[in-house]
Order: sequence, then structure tokens, then C-alpha cells
Amino acid sequence: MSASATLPLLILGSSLLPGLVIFFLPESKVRIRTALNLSGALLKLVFVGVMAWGVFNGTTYETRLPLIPDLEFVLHADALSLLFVTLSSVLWLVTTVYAIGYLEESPHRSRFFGFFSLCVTATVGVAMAGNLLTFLLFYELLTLVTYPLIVHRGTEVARLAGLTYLRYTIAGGALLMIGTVWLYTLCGTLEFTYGGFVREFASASTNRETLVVIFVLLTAGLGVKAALVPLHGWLPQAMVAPAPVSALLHAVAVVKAGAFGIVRVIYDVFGIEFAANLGVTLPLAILAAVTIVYASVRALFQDDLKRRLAFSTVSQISYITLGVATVGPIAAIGGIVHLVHQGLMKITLFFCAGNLAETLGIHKISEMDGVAHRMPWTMVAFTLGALGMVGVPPLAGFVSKWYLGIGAMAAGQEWIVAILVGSSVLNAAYFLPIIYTAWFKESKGTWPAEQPRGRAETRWTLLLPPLVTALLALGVGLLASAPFSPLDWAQLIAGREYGR
Amino acid sequence: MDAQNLTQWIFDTLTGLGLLCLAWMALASSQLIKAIVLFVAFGLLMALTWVRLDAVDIALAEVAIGAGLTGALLLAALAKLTAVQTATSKAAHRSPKDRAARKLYRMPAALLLLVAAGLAYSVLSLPLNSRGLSIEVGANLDASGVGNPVTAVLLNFRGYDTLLEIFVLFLALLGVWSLGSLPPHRIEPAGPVLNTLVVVLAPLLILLAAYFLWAGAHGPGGAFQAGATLGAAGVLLQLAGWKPGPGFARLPWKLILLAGPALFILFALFTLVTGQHLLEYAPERAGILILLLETGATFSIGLTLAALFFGERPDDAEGR
Amino acid sequence: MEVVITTFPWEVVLILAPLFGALSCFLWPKSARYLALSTVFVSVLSVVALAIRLITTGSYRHAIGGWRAPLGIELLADGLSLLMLGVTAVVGLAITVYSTGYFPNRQLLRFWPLWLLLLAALNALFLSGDLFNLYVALELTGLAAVALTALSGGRAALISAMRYLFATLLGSMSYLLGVVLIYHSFGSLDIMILAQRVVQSPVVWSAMGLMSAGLALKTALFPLHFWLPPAHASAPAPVSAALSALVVKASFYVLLRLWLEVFPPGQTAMLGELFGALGVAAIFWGGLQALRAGQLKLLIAYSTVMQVGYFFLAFPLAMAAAWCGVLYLLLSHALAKAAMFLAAGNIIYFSGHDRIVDFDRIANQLPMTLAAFALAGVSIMGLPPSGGFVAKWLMVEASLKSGQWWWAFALIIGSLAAAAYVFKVVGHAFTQTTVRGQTNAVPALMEWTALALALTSILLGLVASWPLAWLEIGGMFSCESAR
Amino acid sequence: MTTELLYALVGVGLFSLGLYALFVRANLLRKILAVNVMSSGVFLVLVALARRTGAVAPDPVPHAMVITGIVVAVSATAFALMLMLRIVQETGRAELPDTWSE
Repeated sequence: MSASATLPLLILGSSLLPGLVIFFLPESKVRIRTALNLSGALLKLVFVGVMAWGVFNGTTYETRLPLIPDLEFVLHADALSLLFVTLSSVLWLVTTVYAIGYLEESPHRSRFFGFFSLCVTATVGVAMAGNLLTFLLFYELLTLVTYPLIVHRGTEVARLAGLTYLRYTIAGGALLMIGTVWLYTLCGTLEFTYGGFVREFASASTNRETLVVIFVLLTAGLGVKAALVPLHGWLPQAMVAPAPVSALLHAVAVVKAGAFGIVRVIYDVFGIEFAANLGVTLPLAILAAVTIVYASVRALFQDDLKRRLAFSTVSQISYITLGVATVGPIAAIGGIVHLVHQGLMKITLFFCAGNLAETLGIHKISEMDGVAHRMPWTMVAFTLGALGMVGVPPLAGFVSKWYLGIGAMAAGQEWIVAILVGSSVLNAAYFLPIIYTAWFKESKGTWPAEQPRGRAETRWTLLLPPLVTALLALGVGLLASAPFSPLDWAQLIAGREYGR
Repeated sequence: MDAQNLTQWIFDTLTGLGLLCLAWMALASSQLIKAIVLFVAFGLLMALTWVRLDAVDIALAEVAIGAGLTGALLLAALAKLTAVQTATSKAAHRSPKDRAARKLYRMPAALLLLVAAGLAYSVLSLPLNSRGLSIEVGANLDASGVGNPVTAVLLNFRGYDTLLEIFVLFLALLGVWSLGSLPPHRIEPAGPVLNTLVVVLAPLLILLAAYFLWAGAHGPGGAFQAGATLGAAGVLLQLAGWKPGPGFARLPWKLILLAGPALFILFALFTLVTGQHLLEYAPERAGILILLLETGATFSIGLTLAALFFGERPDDAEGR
Repeated sequence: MEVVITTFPWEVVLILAPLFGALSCFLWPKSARYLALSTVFVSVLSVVALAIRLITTGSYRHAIGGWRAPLGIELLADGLSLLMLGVTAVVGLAITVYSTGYFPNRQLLRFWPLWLLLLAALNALFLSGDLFNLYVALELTGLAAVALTALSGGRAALISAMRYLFATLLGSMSYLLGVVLIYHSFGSLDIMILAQRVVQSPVVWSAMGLMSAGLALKTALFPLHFWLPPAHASAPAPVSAALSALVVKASFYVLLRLWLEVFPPGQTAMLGELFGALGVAAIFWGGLQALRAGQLKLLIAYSTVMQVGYFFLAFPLAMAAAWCGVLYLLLSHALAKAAMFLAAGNIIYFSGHDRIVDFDRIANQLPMTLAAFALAGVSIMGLPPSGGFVAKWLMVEASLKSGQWWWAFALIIGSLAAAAYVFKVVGHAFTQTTVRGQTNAVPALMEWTALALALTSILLGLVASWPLAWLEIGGMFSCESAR
Repeated sequence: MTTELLYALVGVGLFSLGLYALFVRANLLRKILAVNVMSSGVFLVLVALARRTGAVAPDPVPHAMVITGIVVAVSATAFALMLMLRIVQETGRAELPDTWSE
């Protein structure tokens, strides 16, 4: 097998094998486990780097293995998948470091890190899937391996949350499968191709209604993980999981897989023009807009910090959908780049929330008075992330929203701009108070459950990750126009999808 | 039609009706003992029917196994049933279930009539004469090594069926033995009359078995009939109050028990290593091989049937 | 060497070895365990050899006693039988290994000969090309299965064994009457000969009805499933595994053979629709009962009822993709279900009960067992990557292709129900409340066996192209040309 | 109607009768009898129809099949009877309870 065919497998293996090994490690072997985790994560970064360079120089990486008669297991790396792969492998490294610190002394860590690695493997698989079958395969795998992470705590609440999660995702998977098989019976292929494969294979023979139904099935199946209203119900409940899990779930793994899937379906399955003249993009855009507004409003009334962040995720993730559903290259750029930006900002926020909970036992916003004086660095990171979410220049969020807005104008859909403005106001309304409380209110002096204080405000393993991600979020905003910046990639992708 | 045909026809009709009536009475009678006796009678009438249908081999098998041994098994079971029921502390209260069930199954009854009608119709739609495989059998009878076509089919043409079927018998014994043992119970010892009868009858039966075994090659008879009569001898001995000791679960007896299946398997393995087809006998040797097989089968069948009549594993019976 | 493998009658070994093993286990109980293990090992090897022979030389027949059909009985080795023999060998090996640890000694002695006879019966059945011989094999299978069910000797076990016995006897009787009618109208018992001779007629109608009904009863197709859940739930775990994984499949295999080769196509359509409808009913009913079940083994048993429903969905579709899908389902279900029952056995062995709500901490105490259960569950609910997924894919594809989308709908609903009851168990296994009652350690071998089976059922999802290719040996249908 | 068909019909009758009794009777011994009657019915059909060979001797293959069948039947019966006795020992009744659970 040639190098270009093995590299995708190596990228999968770099998290798969450590995960499998870790399962069989006894709890006490902390060092080996940590070593395995970190080396796996670093190795993956290296491989991804190599692949990025290759793709930039026009090498095509593709792995094909037989799976079902006439249907292959295909991994390949185009610009879009590379964007997602890079994001997930970077954030996996950071989150691993964080998780190691976060879970110190807690039970069943082998199990936890095992599934953690599998979770990333599945995500990377989703990113590199070369046809809808392979995508479905990893998408379902993702469902299965995240379940143990959600019920990790083993409380009754966790069990029920896990059940809800499965109800949504398994049902979604079923819809996705029907859609996929149906599409296959019509087109005889499932290969992702620029501009979509449905157009040439199906448009002649089959009637449009069928295709619309299939589109609905697929987007509904993906919308569950992408938390499109009204399919978002599982997300806030999944908050019972340990902080690193929620961080990964919200920034990279589950939610992103859904959004990424929608992007794939619209661009590489149906093709944007074809989807547009099927007349399915506008309803999708409207649904996304509704989600954005509704979730922001819900977020306003949450006192529990993680729940507020959860609803914020629901709203922010729909920017991606909105971006691709707005037919037009510029909006597309905004949506695609938000895949990365939202990830960086949101993971920062969850890390910080985790720190507050872990060090001071703070879970509610009402308990945060003056916490910034107790944990300044954490709150700096938090503030950066929050402001980014609101869309304050020159932070990452601003860039996304800017392109979305311009794109909407260019596509002649001004109403979207109104949505953006409105949602930004709402974001401000639910983030700024937190920042205000944290920095300017008098602290009550005592914290719900304070851990013995070390030299730093908390363990460095907990402090470093949020700072790194916050800086990244700042960086991608500042250096947006630099080569290899997410924005640069997004432009490349949108260019290809719109055939320029 | 002429007189002979008429009488035949009357005879057939009466036999047929008799079979149906006996079966119905056996299944409907209120007391179990009566049911069993009627069932045995049914078996005997079946035997008569077999003779009428020119199936003497089956008639013998029916008398020996169908009516004889099954009857004995049933009676023994009934005796044990009452014994066990009294032995177990739990009260054996009758339930009105039969009646309830009958109500419940009115519908199926109607449906069943339909099924029966359909079956009858399809049977009637069969062609009035067909040779089946009789021609093929006749053509190859000389090569089979025996003169009796039924034995030829059983031991040669379709010997594989017989192999599996001997294992079914063995399996039944294993199953019965694996069910463990019943609580202690005693069946009424036979009276002096029976005892003397046994003394006379048992040897006779053994002789009869030997005859059947020998006759099977050319005329009616064969391993099953022989084995069954041998089994009957064993049953008689037990009726006379004789009990097999734990030794009967030990190797030598086990070997006799397995004589039939073991011989079959050995032959099969032999044909396998010599590169022939499974259970293939050279025509010149077929006769003797079949007789050998039948002898083994006779012993195992007889012993197995006797053991089945006794019920639990001899050493278990001791062990309690 | 090559020549030996491609000419030696391995199918005969597959029948004789277990029979011989059963006899020797009965004669020398002291060394029964090793005799049994070696027997099973031999049969695994001969299946491999048979596979090589079939792949190189194609399907073939073995005239027993040198008498060709119609006078004699011919063994029939093709892709379909190879598939069934293979799964029997694999599952059989696993169960044999597992049983050495599971049973108390006294039961173990009684288990071996019965178990080997069951294996022999199954092999004989999957190889037989003769209707009456199939009847004898069916009886052997049924009696062995019942005897094994009653092995533990508890009240529930005995009662359910009795019910099972009546069901299986009734099934064989009905089948036999069908055989009688077929024989007397076409003058042969050999499947291949009948394939040419059978033509539509009232006799064939009733024969088809009788045989199908009898076999459906033995396969526990709703509403004839009443005997299955109690039997599979109250038998010892390894036996339950064998019953669900292999015995149920045996009668279904016979039905499939008759359907594909004997029954005239014109006549099967209506019955096919009926089978499909009953299959759907089975899926819903089985799923519902499995969800309501409070005990693990009962849950798994009802899951079998449901999966049997899946099998019968192929009849109305009656196209290559559907047959391949169903056969692949047989394969993966056998492995997965066996793994599930063995896992359940571990849990019972460990905690002395199988009440699902009290499974706290199983995830920590028996991680490998739970992993086995969950992985098998993935295959049962047909999620990728697993054999179950491939099967589901093929069947859904077939039903959408033929425009009969409602069967696909039933399939999907079924897999959702399956997910629900599998995760009901898994969820309770993760909870952390303190464990009541004393526990005893499970031998590692038992845990590994269950896990190995489960992994195999997952692996089937990744190597689907080979088994599906072997299935085509003998050319009953082609999975490639399915589309 | 010929002898063969007459007896074949009787066989069908016995089969149906046994089937009915198997459903309706609760007592296990009766159920076992019913199964035996059923099998006798099947055998009767098998042998009766084997006599349609006209003048020459009947087709021997069905005869062999029936002898095999009889042995299978007696094996099943013996096993069923022992199973029944064990159930009686456990429950005190020769009947199957409606619910199977402990």
C-alpha cells in the first residue's frame, strides 16, 4: 500500500491503538497511560501536518478497502476534511492535557481515556470519510463511544442523560441510514465529489420529491448531533459528563460531526446549486436562524454556567449550517471557518467552567462574584472566549460573523444580517453579565468547595489549556488573512465547492 | 363389485373406524389407566392394519415396540406417577383446566377440521398408482446382500438413516439419565403367577429375538423387532421385581449398550479410511456385515429399551 | 497434500467425529472434557478443509453407501451448508471451551455427550440433501436440545423443556406428513431431484403448508414462538447460547432450502407475504417484550424472537440481495447472540442473578463481559461496523429497490427497539450503587470466550465480501449480481 | 374408493385427532398419547399410499421409513414420560402451569 494510502490509516491508528491499549492498563499505571495519550496526540499532529503539506502541494491521500459488495470503505483528505482533522487533533492534544489534570485521583481513568481516544478516532474518521457509507460508519461509532463518557460518573442522573442522548442519536442514525441506502439505490454510488454526485446520477431518472425527502432524512439525521431545534434536547442534559468531555463534545466531536455532515451533504452529495434549485437550502437556513435565536434566548435564563454554555453552543453551531445554507461563496467561507473558530472559543469557555467547578466548586453564575480576583488567568481566558462569541473585533467570532453578513448581503438575503445582529446582541446579553460579575462584583469571600490552594491559582494542567486555546482564538482572528489561517483554508474550500 | 371385494371393503371400513374410535376414546377417556389400555388396543389394531397393508415388518415392529414397549412404558409411568404424587408432599389437586381449555380451543377445532378437509382433499387428488422407488430397490436387491427389501433399505440403501436413528435411541437414554432420579417409590411386586410366567417367557423371548435377527435377512424381521423382543424380556424381568444394580452403569454394560452405534461408527470410519463412500459395503461382503451390524443393534436396542423402562441411571437409583 | 484436501470427504468427518466423541465421552466420563475439546477441534479443522475444497472445486455431493439418489441418500455440500457448518463450528468451539468452566462437575458429565450429539445432529442436518434424512436429523436436534434445556433440573427448566419438547415434536410431525405427501406425489426424497420434478398441485400446496408450519414452529416465528422465551431463559447459559445461535437456525435452514429449491416459485408468493407479515409482528412483539423483560436472559430470548422476525422478511422480498442479507444476518446473529448469552452466563455466575436493575458496577467488576455484551449488542441492533449492519444494509437496500419500503421501515423500528433494550442493560451496568449479596470470581477463560465471539461478530462487518462470496458456491444465488 | 386411499384418509383423521387432543388436553400423559396417535396417523398415510404399486409388492422404502419412525417415536415417548415424572415431582401435578416463571 502506498504512502498516500497509508497516511489516513496512520492518522486513525494514532488515536485508535493507544485507546485500545489503555483499556487493558490497570488504574495504577498513570505514567504509561499519560505517555500513551500524549504521544498518540502528538503523533497524530505530526501526521496531520505531513498530510496538510501534501494536500497543499496537491497530493491526494486516499485509502480504499472493500466493505460491502460494490461498496468501499474510503478515507480521503480534501481541504474540508483537513480543516476538521487539524482542528480535532489540535484540540485533542489540549483536551488530553486538561483531562489528565482534571481527572487526577478519580476512578476508572483507563476506561475514560480509552473511550476518549476512540471518540477522537471516530471524529477524525468522520472528517476523512470519502463516501457517505464510511461517514455513516464513523458517525454511528461516535455515538457509541461517547455514551460511556456521558454516563462515566455512574450516577442515576448520568444514566438517564445517557438514555436521552441515545434516544436522539440512535434515531438520528436510523434516519441517516435510510437516507443513505435510498440514495444508493437511486444513484449507485456514495462517493463525495465536488459539486455533488446526485446531480449527474439522479436528476434525469428520479423525481425531485424523492430527492427532497432523502435530503430531509439526511439533514434530520445529522441535525440531531448538530443540535438543530427541535432536535437539540439531548445537548443540555449531556452536561452531566465530566468537563473535558463536554468540552470535546461541544467544540469538536459530536456537535461538530453533525455540522460537518450537513456541510458534506449540501456540498459533496447534492451539490450546492442542485440543492438550491431543489429548494431545500432556504428552509434549512430559516431553521438554522430559528435555532440561533431560540437557543440564545434560552441561554439568557440559565443560571447554571454549563447549561448556559450548552445553549450557547446550540445557537453558535447553527452559524455553520446558516453559512452553507446561504447560497453564496462568501457566506460559505463564514460558515466553514466558524467550524474552527467556534471550536476554539467554546472549548476555552468549557475549560474555564471546569476550572471553576474543580477548584472552587462553582457551578452557578450567581456564585461567581469576584471570582476573577481569585482565578485571574482562568477568567482572562474566559473573557477572551466570551467576547469572541459575542463577535467583538478582532477576535475569531468577529471574522465568522463578518463573512456571514457580507455573504448574506451578496446572496441577497438581508434578513440573515438581521438575525446575526440580533443574535450578537443576545450573546452579549448572556455573556457580558458573567464577565461583569466575575471582574467587578465584590466576592463573598467564601467559595462553595475550595480545594487547597497551590502556588498557582490552580493546577497548571488545568490552567494551561484554556490559555492556549484562548490565545489561538485571538490569533486566528488577528492573523485571519495570513496564509494557512483557517480563513485561508475556508476560502480555498469555498472556492473549490463553487468551482472557482 | 364381487363378494370378496365387498367383504374386504367392509373389513377395511370397520378397521378404519375402529382405529379412529379407539384413538378418540383413548384420548378422551376420563381415567388415565383406561386411556393407556385403549391406546395399547389401538396399537394392536394398528398392527392388524399393517398386515392388511402387506407391511409385516412394520406389524412386528408395531406389536413389539409401538404397542408392547410403549404400553409398558406408559403403564410403568402411570404407576410411578401415582407413587411420586403420593411421595411428594405437594397436593395433586385436579384442575378444571381440561374443560376451560376445551372452551378456549373451540376456534382451533373448527380450523382444524378445515385443515383435515384440505389434507383429505390433497390425498384424494394423488394418482391412483405409482411405483415409488420399488423398481430401483428391486433392481439393486441382489447387490444389497439381503433378500428382504425392507432390511435392504434399512441397513444398506438408507443405512445412514438407521445410523442416526440408533443415535436417537441412545440420545433418549442419555436424556432420561440426565434428568436425575425420582424420589423413592415402590411398584407392587408381581404375583407368583407372573414370576413363573417370567421364568418361562424370558428365555422364549430371547430365542424369539435370535430368530427375528436371523430371519430379518430374507423374511420379515430384523434388528428392531429382535431388539424389541429382547427389551421385552428385560421388562419382564423387572416386572418380576428384579432390579439392575449400579454395576449396570459401568463400562462392560455400557459397551453392550453402545454395541450398535459403535459398530456403525467403526464401519463408517473404516469406509472412510479405505476411501470408499460412507457405509459402502462390497456386495459379496454386504450380507455378513449387515448381520453383524444387526446383531450389535439388537443388543443395544434391547438393553436401551429395558433401561428406558427402568428409568433413572442405575447408579443414581442406588445413590439415593 | 493439496490433493488430499480437495478430494477427502470432510463432510463425513463433520458427522462422524461428534458422534464418535459422544460415544467416547459416555464411555470414559473421566476424560470427557478433553475428548470433547479434541472432537470440536477436529470438526473446526474439517470445516476449514471443507471450505478449501469447496472454494477450489465448487459444490459437490456424496452418495452414502455408493447409492445415488433417488435410491440412496446424498450429502450435499455447497456454499449455504458451508456457511452454516462454519458458524456451528465456531460457536460450538466457543461453547465447549466456555462450558468447561461454567458447569458444576456432575452436570458437566451429563452435558458432554448430549452436547456432542447436538453438534453431530446440526452438522448432519446442514449437509443432508434428503427430506426424510432431514426429518431424522431434526428429531435428533430437537431431542438433544430439549434434554440440554432440562439439564439444570430446576422447576422452570423442566416445565419449559416439556413445552419445548411438545413444540418440537409437533413441528417434526407436521414436517414429516409434508414429506410423505411430497414423496408419494413425486417418488423421491432427494432435494435436487425434487427441484426438477415438483410442479404446482393441491398436494404440493398442503405439503408446503405442513412443512412450512412445522418448521416455522421450530424456528419460533411469531405467533408460534410461545415455547422459546421460557426455554432459552431457563436453560443453562451455554445451552441457551447453542439454542439461540444454532438450533433455531437449523429449522430455518431447512425451510430456506425447501423454499429456494423444492417449492415451485409460482406457489410461494402468497405464503411469502404471510411470512413477511408475521415477521413484522415478531419484530414488534419481540422488541416490546424484550423491553419489558426484567431479567437479562429473558430479554435476550425475546431478542431472538425478534431476530427470527427479521429472517422471515426475506421471503416476501425474495431477491438475491435479501437472501444474502438474511444469511449474513443468520451468521452475525448466531455469533452475537451466543456472545450475549455467554456474557449473561458470566454475570449470573458472578452475582448469582440476572435482574437487570441490580447490575450496578458490572461495568467495573466484569468489564470484558460487559464489553462482550455491548459489542454483540452493536451487531444485534445493526450498527456499523458489524455483521448485523451489513445484513441490515443489504435487506434495507433490497426492500427499497423492490419498492416495498414498509419492510425496511420494520427493520429500522426493530433496530431502534434493539438499541433500547441493549442500552437498558448497559446503562444499569454503569451505575455505581453498592453491590448487595456476595459474588464469586468468573474464570478469565469464560470472559475471553464471550468477548472473542462478540469481536468476531463485529469483525464480520469488516470482511463481509468473503463470506458473501463463499455463499455463492453452488450458485443458488449471487450476492454480487444482486444489484 | 380404493383400500390405499381409505387407510390414507384414516391416517389423516388420526393426525388431526391427535393434533386436536394435543391442544385441548392439559394432562401431560394424554398429551404424550396424542403425539403418539399423530405419528401413527402419519405412518399410516405413508404406508397406505406405498401400496399403490398395483399387483406387485408394495414400495419398501416407506416401510423402512416407518420402522425408523417408530423407533424415533418410542425414544421421544420414553424421554417425555421421564420428563413428565420429574415435573410431577417438582410441582405435584402432571400439567403445565400457564405461567412458566418461578
